[in-house]
Amino acid sequence: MNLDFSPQDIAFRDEVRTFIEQNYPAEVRAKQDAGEELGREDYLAWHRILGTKGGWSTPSWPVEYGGPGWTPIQKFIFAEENARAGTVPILPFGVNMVAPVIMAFGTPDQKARFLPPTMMGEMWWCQGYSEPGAGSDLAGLSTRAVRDGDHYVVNGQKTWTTLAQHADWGFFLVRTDPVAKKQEGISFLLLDMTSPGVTVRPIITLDGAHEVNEVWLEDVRVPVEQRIFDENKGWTCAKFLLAHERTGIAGVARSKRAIDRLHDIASEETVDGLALDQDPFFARKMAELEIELMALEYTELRGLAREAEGKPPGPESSLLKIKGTEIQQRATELAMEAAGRYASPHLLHNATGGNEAPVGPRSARGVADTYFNMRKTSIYGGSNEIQRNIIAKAVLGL
Amino acid sequence: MNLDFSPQDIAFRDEVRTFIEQNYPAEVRAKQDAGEELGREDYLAWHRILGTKGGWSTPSWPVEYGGPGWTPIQKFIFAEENARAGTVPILPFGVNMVAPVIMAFGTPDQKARFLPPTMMGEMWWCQGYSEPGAGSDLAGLSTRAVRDGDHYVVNGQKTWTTLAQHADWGFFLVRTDPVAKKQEGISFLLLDMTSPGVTVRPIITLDGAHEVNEVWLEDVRVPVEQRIFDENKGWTCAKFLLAHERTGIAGVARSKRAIDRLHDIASEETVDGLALDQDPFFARKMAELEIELMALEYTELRGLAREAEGKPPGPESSLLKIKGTEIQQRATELAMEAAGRYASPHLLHNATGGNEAPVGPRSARGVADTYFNMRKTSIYGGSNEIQRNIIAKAVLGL
Amino acid sequence: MDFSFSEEQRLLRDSLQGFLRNTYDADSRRKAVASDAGWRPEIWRALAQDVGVLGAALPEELGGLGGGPVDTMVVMTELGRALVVEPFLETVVIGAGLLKRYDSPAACAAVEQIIGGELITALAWGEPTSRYDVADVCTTAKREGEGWRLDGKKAVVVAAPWASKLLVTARTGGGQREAQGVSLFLIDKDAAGVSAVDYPTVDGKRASEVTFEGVSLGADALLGEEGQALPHVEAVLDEARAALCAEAGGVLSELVRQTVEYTKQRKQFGRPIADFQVLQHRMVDMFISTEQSLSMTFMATLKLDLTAVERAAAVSAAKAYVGRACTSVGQAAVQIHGGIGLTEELALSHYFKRATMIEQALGSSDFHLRRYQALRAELPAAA
Amino acid sequence: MDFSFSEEQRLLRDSLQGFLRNTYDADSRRKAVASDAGWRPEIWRALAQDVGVLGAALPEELGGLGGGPVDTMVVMTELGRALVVEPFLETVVIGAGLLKRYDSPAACAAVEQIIGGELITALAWGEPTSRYDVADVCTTAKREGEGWRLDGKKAVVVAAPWASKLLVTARTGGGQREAQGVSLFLIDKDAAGVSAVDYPTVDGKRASEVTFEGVSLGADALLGEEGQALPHVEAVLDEARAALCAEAGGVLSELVRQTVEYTKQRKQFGRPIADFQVLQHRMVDMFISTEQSLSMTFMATLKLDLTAVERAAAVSAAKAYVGRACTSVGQAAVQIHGGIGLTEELALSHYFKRATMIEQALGSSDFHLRRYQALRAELPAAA
Repeated sequence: MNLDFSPQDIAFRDEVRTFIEQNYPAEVRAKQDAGEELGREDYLAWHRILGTKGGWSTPSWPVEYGGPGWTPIQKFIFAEENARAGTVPILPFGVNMVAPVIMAFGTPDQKARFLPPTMMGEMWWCQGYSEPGAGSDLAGLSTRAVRDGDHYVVNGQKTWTTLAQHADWGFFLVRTDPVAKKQEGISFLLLDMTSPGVTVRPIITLDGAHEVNEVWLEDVRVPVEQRIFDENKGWTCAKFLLAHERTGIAGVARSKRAIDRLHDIASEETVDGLALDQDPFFARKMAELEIELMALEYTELRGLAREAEGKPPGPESSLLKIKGTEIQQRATELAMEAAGRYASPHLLHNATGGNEAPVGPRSARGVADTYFNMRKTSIYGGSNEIQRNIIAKAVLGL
Repeated sequence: MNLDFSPQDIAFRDEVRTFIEQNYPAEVRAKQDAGEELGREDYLAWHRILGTKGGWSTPSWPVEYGGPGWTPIQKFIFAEENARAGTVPILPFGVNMVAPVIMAFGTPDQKARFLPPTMMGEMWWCQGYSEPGAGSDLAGLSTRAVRDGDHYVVNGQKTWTTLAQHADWGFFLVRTDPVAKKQEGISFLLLDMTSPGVTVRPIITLDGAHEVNEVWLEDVRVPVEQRIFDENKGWTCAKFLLAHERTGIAGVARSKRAIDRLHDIASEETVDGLALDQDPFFARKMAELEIELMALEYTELRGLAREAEGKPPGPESSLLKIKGTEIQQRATELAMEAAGRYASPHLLHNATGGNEAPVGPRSARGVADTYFNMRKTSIYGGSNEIQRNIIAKAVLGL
Repeated sequence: MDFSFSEEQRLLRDSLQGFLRNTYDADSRRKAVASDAGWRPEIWRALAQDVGVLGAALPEELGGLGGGPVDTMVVMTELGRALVVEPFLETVVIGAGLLKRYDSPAACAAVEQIIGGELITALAWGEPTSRYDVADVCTTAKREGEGWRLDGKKAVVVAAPWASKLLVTARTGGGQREAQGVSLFLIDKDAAGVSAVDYPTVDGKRASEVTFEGVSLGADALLGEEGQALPHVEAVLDEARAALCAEAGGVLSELVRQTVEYTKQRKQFGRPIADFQVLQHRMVDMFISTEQSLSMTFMATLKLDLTAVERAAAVSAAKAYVGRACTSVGQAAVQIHGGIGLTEELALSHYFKRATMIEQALGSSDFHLRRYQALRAELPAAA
Repeated sequence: MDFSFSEEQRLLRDSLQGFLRNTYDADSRRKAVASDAGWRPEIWRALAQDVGVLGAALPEELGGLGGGPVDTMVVMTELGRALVVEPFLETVVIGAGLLKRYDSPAACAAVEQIIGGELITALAWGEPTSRYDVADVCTTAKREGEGWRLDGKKAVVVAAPWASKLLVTARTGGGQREAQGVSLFLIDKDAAGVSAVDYPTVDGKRASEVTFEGVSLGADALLGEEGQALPHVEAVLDEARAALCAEAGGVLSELVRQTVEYTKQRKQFGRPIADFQVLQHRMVDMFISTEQSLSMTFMATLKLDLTAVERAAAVSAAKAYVGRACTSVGQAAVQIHGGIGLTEELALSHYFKRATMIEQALGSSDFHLRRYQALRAELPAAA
């Protein structure tokens, strides 16, 4: 038992770090630094650069599909270095969510058609899972797909579809057998978002951002060859996908960065003439959060080590999700507390078109909106209540 | 709206305070100060003194039964002054639990037989409610009472019977109709604890104390005239009693005393050369607890004011139980933290017969045992989970 | 001891409730907040003239109804319940609350105008580096002829964009963070040398960064005695904090009510989510926090007229408690709602945002815990 | 990076588990704790000779097996799981852990005796007013002829009633709470002038108040250099804290396991209480705290050989975290059990008591948070 990275791992870390330094798009960095909203091309630029670098955009993919063939530790290091450098994340919907489903259940044609462009950032995916009537109870969905020759005709409404406004393709759970029991009768369809009948409507969230959408489907015709796996067996794909969805959910490196930012804010604020990060009460709160994160990091590392030994990942992914999101949320809460009165101005470029002159210290800008936005993390991707149900059942046998 | 006590209330407070100062038994005070375990007579001495003082032992009783006829505010003041002076509490089982049931459901003979000696401290009562198989689910009880002429023959086992080792009488829930639905078929019996077939066995709790007991009933013959209310209608009495049981459960005055004691311990301990009560972290914890207690006190006062206006007490009694016990428990937790290493010695005179020479500061003595003992408060009298169920249903309509 | 409202207070509450029910639905509010002005002057006029609440707690000799802190509590609770953005706290509780302490003609006239709904004021006390310390004043007022010259910068002055007059704390003596030497001025916002950057706040209000560059003030701009303003400002801010707690009471009650309602209707796994015990208990905890917050608000409100130490300790205890309740109840309400609770469209998200900002307004819970800790040793022992 | 146990460590764990399963049931433990001695010397001998765990982490040249902190972790976890009261922590981890750092013949001989199970030692470092500060030493050792004269009082010296030798910190220079000037002595407990008041602790161990009145010590009683003991004592106490965390891991795992089992069997309202979602989620939180505590224990154990600052920061972070988990998991376990969880009869209540006392042993969570806060600024930046 030891904590040291091997010399190979250290060399790998240095390689990744250098690559990021030398290749990360300067114009994206500039926008990030200025706090500007990122557009479609900003997200894709880094994805494409990584894609051309021997599958670095798809760390989790097997070598046969173009993945880089990294060990679990290398994947961890890669994620860590990206978070450390604050690069734009590779959106998970294509690379980490639909791609594994296509690999596991797709036909050779489907693999050839969808995997390479997903790796190269040429196909932006969105997820059509949640419906207004079915949130945590995913299998309660009611979007209908009716077979009409070699097409399905799809009608229904999806919601909470992240960044659907940018998406080329979507993967959708639809009901193909309305009389079967809940989990049966569901199919898994890939859908061209430019198809006639697809309407994407923004949902503005409480922080003023346009990040999620409603997707309305009216008589959308989907070729049968865009169905993955058997008809009415889509729940198998869905469960498989959900098991993958929580990968990286712990967000340790991201939270480290958030805590660093917290120290920045706290070093600029003063209380009773002392810098806030020297204030015993606030320093205690930061220390407690740091320690929580330390525990989570080592829980994740223990899991990685088990994985490296070839053991399957356990239901501790629910633990990582719960604690990871609690820590992320707590970091934004403390940032808001640290910013004090300057948490209050609402100045970000936002969906309603405002773009105010900045006020207050740079580090405090947008802290409240970030706090509001991050409340989603304990709701999306299987709420933390659902995660606790999973642990109760799968781990404790309750 | 105002916070002031009326001049009459202030005069009443002074009268109570003076009476306690002049009449509280010196030998009981001495035992309390020395941390000695109190015996039956120690509990009863103060009860009897109050009983002879115009029903001061029974503040909640109507005047017709000998109660003092106080207003809700006066009752509050009386409780407050007793807690402030640290008098031995009047045990609730007789005065506050069985007596209201007898008043509400008893016959004139039963009232004449049981109420006066209960007021005067001549009849020590215990409660036969819980059973090994029925804790929070009280109605699941299985102790049987079979009619045999003008007697019931009772068989079964009760548990968690507080201070049954001292009791003269007990009130017991027994099943008189084994085929009726759960809540039906239960009767409410008064039982002479010296009856043949009654066996009281101590339960030693984790703090080493003998406070609760098992009560075994083997062919115990109970005269029918000791049944309160109709046969098979005991659940009506039980529910009535449970509604009264939470009276005074907030324990505000008692918690104030506990916080005072906490300040004493903290002023004697030093950390980094500073008295612990001057230490910002520990002082913050004490302040937070004080503020919690303040909120509870005003919630109780608001309830008293409503009661004084003649409105019935609401289900906020569950709120008082939950927060009251949380505060009491937190106070013992902080006392243990304050005592530091001297929380560890186990020196109290205890059931296994030890009576060690004291070590460590006087104020730290027994803090761990008190902490262990007080864990019961969130379990007994309807666990805090049950109280939350009650609020969910009765207040929020869930 | 008496916790009941007077007949007048009950009438006041009912008429305000009725007015807001008719005029202040979520949609009208959203439009007003998104408008250029950011508020509805016609609502303000109606509050002054039709409902008559602006003067409820102000002296009769200045045109008010002569009520006290309890009346303010009643009004603020209803304003919180309807999520009113108009500046009752800033202009009436703080502005008029300060001005009524001074008997200069300008101050008296201003109070009368406030009661009539004709004048909006904002108190500029915070500065970019002062955090919540009201004594931490770098803005200076220096003698210049008969009058004064004002220089400095004030931060996040809520309601300033709507105000025509500002109350400004400025240092006429003493060093940064010294209690002595802070003076209070009443100035026109359009005076030469006053400039403001206006912006919305995350909870739907408007605020400004206000800069004073060589602003010339007449001698009568000074309120009260030179350098002696702080006790008054502290007292009025404590009144405002108690009022904020009352507003929080309305906000929290709505968060609980809306969440309970939602869970009864929303179905998952074939039954209302209100059936899930974990959600039930979490709502019970929301309810308990809200009840306890109401109790603390009563306590603080009823102690506003005690000694400065007792008043401040009570108010800080209450604000710390209520602030934390705002955070925990708000977070629970959003979590129980799920995704829908995070949308701009649902009224709940706006209650959540206001609750969040109340936590830090006029001092965060941490600030008030510190203040309580510092004061508690000076409190008189309980009788 | 590797979190797996070696083959030897797995064997060590299995044989210790097997031994404890056969000898250390709740009833035997209860009897031993209630006996005059308060422990079972035969268990100790068996641990030394049959199971061979006492030397697992001690140097081979002194008769040990040459293992390291991970071996100690393995042993302590199992001792925690079985709630062993015998003084492995006090005598082996702390006693031998300190003694092995000195090459005097007496120290070497003592380690060998400890490994053989023939010697029990206890470290007397705490004093009545020192709280958890190891530098806060008032006990003095003054030069007297060739040797020393020891005076002072040590508080709550765990395992002292069972020990024949004491390791004692005493001030040979410097002022109270100064790091410099603390020396370490190895003395016979029956030396003239040593007196002890023995008593049980609430978690089933035994401890003493030890008084030294003019105790004459030979020159060879001093271990190492005069006044330089503190870095060694700090290092060994950090090893002991990591070991305590490991013990907590065993205790916490049992609290979770026993609670989960109980809820599956206990019926209320016609169904197992395991069906109630509120209890399920509370048990999930117990499980999460336990898993996270195990992770922190791994982390701290594997960082024991880094620099003093890194070691101390890691250990304090772990002890603070694990201590809080002990409190919250223990409280939850008792609450979920209900009344039965509070009885002396049920093993669970003893796990609860041990968990409670681990929180404050060798420094409470508050102490370790302070220590971590003080150290974190000195930590090297992450690579």
